[in-house]
Amino acid sequence: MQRLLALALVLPVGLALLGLARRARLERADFVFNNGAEVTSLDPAAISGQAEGRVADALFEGLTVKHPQTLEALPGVAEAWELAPDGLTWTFHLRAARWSNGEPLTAEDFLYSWRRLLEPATAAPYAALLHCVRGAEAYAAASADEREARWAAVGLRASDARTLVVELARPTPYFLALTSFHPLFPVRRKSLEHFQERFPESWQSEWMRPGNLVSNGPYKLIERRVNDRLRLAKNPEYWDAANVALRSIDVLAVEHIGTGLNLYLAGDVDWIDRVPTALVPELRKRADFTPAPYLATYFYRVNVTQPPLDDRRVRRALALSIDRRALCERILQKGELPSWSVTPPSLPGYARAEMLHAGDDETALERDRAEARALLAEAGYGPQHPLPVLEILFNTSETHRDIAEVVAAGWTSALGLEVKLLNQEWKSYLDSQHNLRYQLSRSSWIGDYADANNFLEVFVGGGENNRTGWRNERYDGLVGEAARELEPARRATLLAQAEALLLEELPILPIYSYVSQNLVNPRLDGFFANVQDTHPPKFWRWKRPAPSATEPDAPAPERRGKKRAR
Amino acid sequence: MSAQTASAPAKGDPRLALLAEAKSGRGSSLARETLRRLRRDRAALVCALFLGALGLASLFAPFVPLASPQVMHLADAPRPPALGSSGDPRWAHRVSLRFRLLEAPRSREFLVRTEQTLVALVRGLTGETARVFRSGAREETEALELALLYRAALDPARGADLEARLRSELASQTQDGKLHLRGGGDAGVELASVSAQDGYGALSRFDRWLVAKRHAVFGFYQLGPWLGSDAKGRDLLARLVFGSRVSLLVALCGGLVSVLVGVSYGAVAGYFGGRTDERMMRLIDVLYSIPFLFVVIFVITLLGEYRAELAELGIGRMTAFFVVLGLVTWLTMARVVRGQVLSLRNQEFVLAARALGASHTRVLLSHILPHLSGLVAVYLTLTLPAVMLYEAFLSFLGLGVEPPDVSWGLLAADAMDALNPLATAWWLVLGPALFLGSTLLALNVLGDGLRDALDPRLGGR
Amino acid sequence: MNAAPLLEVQDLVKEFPRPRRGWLAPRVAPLRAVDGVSFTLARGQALGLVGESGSGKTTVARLVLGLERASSGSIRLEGRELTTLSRAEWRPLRRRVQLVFQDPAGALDPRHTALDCVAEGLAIQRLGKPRERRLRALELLVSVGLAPRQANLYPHEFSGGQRQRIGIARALALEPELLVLDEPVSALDVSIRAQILNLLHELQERRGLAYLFIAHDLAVVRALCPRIAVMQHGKLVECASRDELFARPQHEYTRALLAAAPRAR
Amino acid sequence: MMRFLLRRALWFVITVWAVVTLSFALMRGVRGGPFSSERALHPAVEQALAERYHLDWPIWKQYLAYVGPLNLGAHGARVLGGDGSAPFGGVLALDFGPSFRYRDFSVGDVLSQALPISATLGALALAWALVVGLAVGIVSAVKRGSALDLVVRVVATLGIALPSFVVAGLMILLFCFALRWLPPAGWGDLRHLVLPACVLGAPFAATIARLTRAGMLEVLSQDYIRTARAKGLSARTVLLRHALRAGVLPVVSYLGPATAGILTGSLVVEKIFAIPGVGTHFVNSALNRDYTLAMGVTLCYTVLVYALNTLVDVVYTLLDPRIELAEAT
Repeated sequence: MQRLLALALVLPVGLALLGLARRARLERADFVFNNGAEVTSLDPAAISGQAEGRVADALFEGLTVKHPQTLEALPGVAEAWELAPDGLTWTFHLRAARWSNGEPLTAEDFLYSWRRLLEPATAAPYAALLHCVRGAEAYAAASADEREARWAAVGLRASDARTLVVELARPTPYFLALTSFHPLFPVRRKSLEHFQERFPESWQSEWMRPGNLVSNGPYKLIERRVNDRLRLAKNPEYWDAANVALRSIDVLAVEHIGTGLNLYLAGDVDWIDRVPTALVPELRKRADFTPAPYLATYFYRVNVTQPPLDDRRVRRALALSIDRRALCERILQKGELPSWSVTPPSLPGYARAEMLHAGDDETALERDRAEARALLAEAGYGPQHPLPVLEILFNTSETHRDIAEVVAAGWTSALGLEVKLLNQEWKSYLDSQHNLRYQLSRSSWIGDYADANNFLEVFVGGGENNRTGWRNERYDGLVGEAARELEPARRATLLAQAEALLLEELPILPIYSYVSQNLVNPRLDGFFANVQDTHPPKFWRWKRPAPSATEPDAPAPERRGKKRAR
Repeated sequence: MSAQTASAPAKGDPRLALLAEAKSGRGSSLARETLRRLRRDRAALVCALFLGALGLASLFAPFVPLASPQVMHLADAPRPPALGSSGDPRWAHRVSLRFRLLEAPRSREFLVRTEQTLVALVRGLTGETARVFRSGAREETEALELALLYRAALDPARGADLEARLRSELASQTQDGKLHLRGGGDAGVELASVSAQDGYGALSRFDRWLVAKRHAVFGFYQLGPWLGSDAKGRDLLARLVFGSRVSLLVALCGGLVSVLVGVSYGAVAGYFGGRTDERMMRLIDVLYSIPFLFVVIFVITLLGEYRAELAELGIGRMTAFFVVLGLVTWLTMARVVRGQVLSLRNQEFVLAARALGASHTRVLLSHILPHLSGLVAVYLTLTLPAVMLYEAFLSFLGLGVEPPDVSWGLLAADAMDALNPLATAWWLVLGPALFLGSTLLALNVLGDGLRDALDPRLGGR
Repeated sequence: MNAAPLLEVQDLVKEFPRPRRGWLAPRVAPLRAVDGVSFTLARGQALGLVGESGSGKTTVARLVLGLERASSGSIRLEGRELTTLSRAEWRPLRRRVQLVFQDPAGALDPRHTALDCVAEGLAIQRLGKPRERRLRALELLVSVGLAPRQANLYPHEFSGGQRQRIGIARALALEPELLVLDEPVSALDVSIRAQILNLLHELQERRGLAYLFIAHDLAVVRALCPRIAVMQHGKLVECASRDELFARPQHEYTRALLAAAPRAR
Repeated sequence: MMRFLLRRALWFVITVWAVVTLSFALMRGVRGGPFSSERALHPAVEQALAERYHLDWPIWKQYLAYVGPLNLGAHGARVLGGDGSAPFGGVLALDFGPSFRYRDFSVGDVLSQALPISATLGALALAWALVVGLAVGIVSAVKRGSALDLVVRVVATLGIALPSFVVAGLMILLFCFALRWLPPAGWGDLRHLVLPACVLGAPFAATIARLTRAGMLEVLSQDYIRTARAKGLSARTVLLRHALRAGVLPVVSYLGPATAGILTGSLVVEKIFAIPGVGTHFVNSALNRDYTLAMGVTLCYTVLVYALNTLVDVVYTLLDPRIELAEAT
């Protein structure tokens, strides 16, 4: 009996220790950051999220690299480039770069990778980015048999191993920025084909395993534990290896925001990219928390296909009655800016349009709400004929819920509406939005590159991301015209006109512009707040130790045991 | 005499005396014995009383003079507890009529008369007696606020024309910009604004009635933030009391399902035994092996989809919740009951009933089920906490109740966020922990007491 | 009157499957609790069935009452075969055959009053209106020697002997022709034992009941039963009149029982 | 016993089949696909993905391919378009397919990484719960009615009453930030497991303590214990040799549900402590509509719960010979 009990107790403990022994222990990396979620893939063509992008930026490198602060294009694999006067032909001069296995990287690699991106079988979410290249869209749309023949017509060519020529179909001011974006990173043809042959079923995952993955970025993949971490180590074959300071980086996949914060505060993590909203006032007192404007907008989508929201006046009344200032100052608190536009502020070379409103002073809201009441009355809604109950759909999240509560409370008190909240978990929410099974739905859009077009083309009639049922030919015309326009200033004007129209029609109710919420070890150098909230790992380095600090240049691997003054 | 001939006793039948005599003796049933023993268990008694009080508080929550559980005061949030404080006298569920005094009141009496006149004016329009708040010291009173209990019919945002009626009424009693005061004199008064704040949102008719009663009894008195307020400045005590409605309801419904389904299933399986039993128990094993979270996500998703159709049937997310949680909890109940029935069914009194020709239904209903009551009661005191914790667990995952509803689980999940090394709002942890902890503790102690009371062997020791 | 005897039991066999011991043990032959028992019982007669515990007496009682299903053999009540009857077919017959249990504490539902216990049979058989049933039950309780004011007490408030009286009253409520008494006195104190036996005797005289009286003790049945059957290991080893049996026991086991009896008393 | 196990095995197959089918139906029944995201995919891309994961097949074919009585992949049954080289695929061949969300991994990869971690955590938590629960329960039963008993009961009840995430938060504050003894989260060495295991085991320790106490009280009042005492056996011997054996029976039967509870409870604990176990996948896969991973995780859960319940039944019989397995089922 006792023996049995003892066994019952000893067995699990023994198992536990065995289990642990199986895991090779990892020393703490030079730099650890929390990526917020397990990356869905390492394949630069297959990914679309911000978390995935960070890892891809470390593992791969495109023709150019973004400046960590200004985001301007710095030489990457290309050491120089020029744009022909027609504004359509780019020529990139590649340096003698190498893959992480030492093999040379050539223009052919880019041709292969970009063609792969266009190939429907790759199922690349960002394939459409390359449609600005001449013939690319037609190539992607062609059937499998015709595609080979059409390739010749695509404006991509390697005039020699070190020169890549790209002919665009239309002027694309942001094309150079795209070359530092992960969909356009090169992947190694030989690797893919090798694993495709060896593992016809599972090659998609085989070629990316640690040890198998050949990449060209400043870091290479050492270890990958699902939902735990990615271990990256400096790539000695990288052309600029001399300037890569960190020897190793750990990318954690901690989802719970509070846990991430705990890890940061305990010194186990050096950078977290989001913080609990409730703690923002406290965090703002700290030097290591520096929220900065970020290329993203928070808004409510309106399903314009159903009454009463098919009435522009009702939508405007709703848009006017949102207490944006209270939301930003009291709920969000990170310095988010009330927004009356769909584009974020600070887009270079673009003067954004705003929806008409009374102003930004203290009393403006009351005037706006008075107008809103008048609008509703004009639309035929009033005490005798109240608006039907409205429903705000949002995906399960504390912040979205808070925002929805404030918005709903505002509509109730200002307009006398009855508002219900409906939260759905992420996938159902997307499904509802996609199939227009909602009335009002919380949404946001994050810019992939700093250009107004990226925000405005979303609402073109019938677009996959429109999801409001709204269609306006004049708007579509303006956006289309802007896309064809060569003159940057004129293009910006056209886009601003389109935005103004959108804000008159209001298929979306703009609410605020995001700020980034990085909490970063102040000793980290080469990390800057910027509008895209993108932080190329190549530039990260530890600051020289302050005279009083006892710790070495890079944090010692086992710091946790020591008590740390923080 | 044979049984068939047992005739109805006629008047004067001597057998009637027998009946009368039988009535004089009254046995003490097991249930009564149990109650008696339970009454001796002081701890269990206290717990039962506590649970009763909690149930009452949650049932009559709108009657309790609490702050609004929904209205946010973002400016000074979160606030630490202020035990014993009293809150803002102008509580959040009101319609405010602000009158500006055009000149400083000449005397106290004059001010009172002005107030009385205005109150009468408002009473004439609404039939209700408003409560008056002065802004500024008596001599410098600039404005008077007349507060009424919130009613949708008075809410200008909901289309009430109170303001217009008030203005015209005021105008009719005004001459040269001066309002005639009752009891003589006149004063310069002008209506500044009419505003309304609905502190409760959607309430049932019963709850509306309770709010009115609260107003009648407590007036505008309300408790201060005894347990502090949360990150959005909502009163924690109010949220806990209103949250108890959801939590207790979830627990009760989960418990009810587990009793109804679990007991009948377990009793049938145990009573018939053999192959029936084997199959029914294996089915339970199968169900046990289905992770309930899966089902919950599925049900909640489905609910989101067919919400319009289901809402017509009166099925909301809460109902689904109850069902799902009940479905999870009946399994254990069924197992336990079945075990008990297995041993009961071989008792001689069951055989005796069968020998008398009792049907299965009769045996089950009258000889088996009554014997399960104790066990079921004990298990219920274990099931209810489990259901409440499930609810908390789902709230943590964001699958719980939807705002503006609150539940203890939701508050506990909020508390988790408050537990951080930067700025610990300890009271946000303390509140839910106190309520959840004491309720579950009470349930457990009551369960222990019940078990001891049901088992006389343990009673003496 | 019917020519067939009231109860006729022939080659009655009851087997219980036995679980195998150990993981790979061979199949075990089922346990034969009752092995080819035959006897008859006439109207108004009393038959004693005696044997040590485990000899299968109680199983015989349950078989006769239809509470267990016989493996083979037949049981006839006035010529009507009982072993093949369904539960529903049995119900009306319950009024003719009743059972008194060994353990008066376990045989009464602790959640029913004495009155409820006795009235239950009437309710099941749908005899009379509720009020009449109560009255009838009350009369029965009085007739077995309980005070009317005790009728609403619960079993745990009675003594062992009183409980057995309730058990008997319950069995009598349906006015059975045959009463199976499964060791009705063995759980009782010696003094009470005599009272109950007297009661049984008196009832038989008054109502002309037939008894199948099961006991492990020859002395108990001697007073009540003119005929006695002896069981051992599921088999009926001897069946004879009381005088015959006591004077000239045929079977060795009977002799052993006889030898043990005086010493036990 | 053999028959018992065989019968259990049969039911096991039925259970697994039922759970696979049910979860398959549930997963496909809910709206939202695995590839939907904030940024809608181009229809061609969606089409390509659907083809890669065979989501363009009719449901029955997907089901058959998943369960695998007919291997419908490239090597599948010829009738259904395969080359007929392998009869089985899918679950029958222990192949759960590729994960939809973690595109670089198969479900097998994910599970083989996550299961040992969850198992370690769960085993530690259970061991901890057993040691503490039994000890506390015995002491509390022996000293029934004492102040110690009262304290133990209150603490045990609070252990059950507080949601584990609140307990976790408190412990992190205390041990990680106030005392700085342990890391607040993460996974790598034993120190990372201390807090999660404690938090996960706490409610079970409390329940075990309660059960042990009740069971011991029951046993201690019985005749044979009094007899044993009367025989002059030392209190300790009586307690450990006689009373404990019968007294822990309720605990043993609780171990089945407890294991299921620990598996479920680990969802929250793993989330808070950032432990890369199965629990995280449990929630995420369902929320992400990662069909294959969700079903793989569910299946894991089913197998574990079922196996442990059977084990508990066997242990129960070993401890209490009065119970025949046939009846204990």
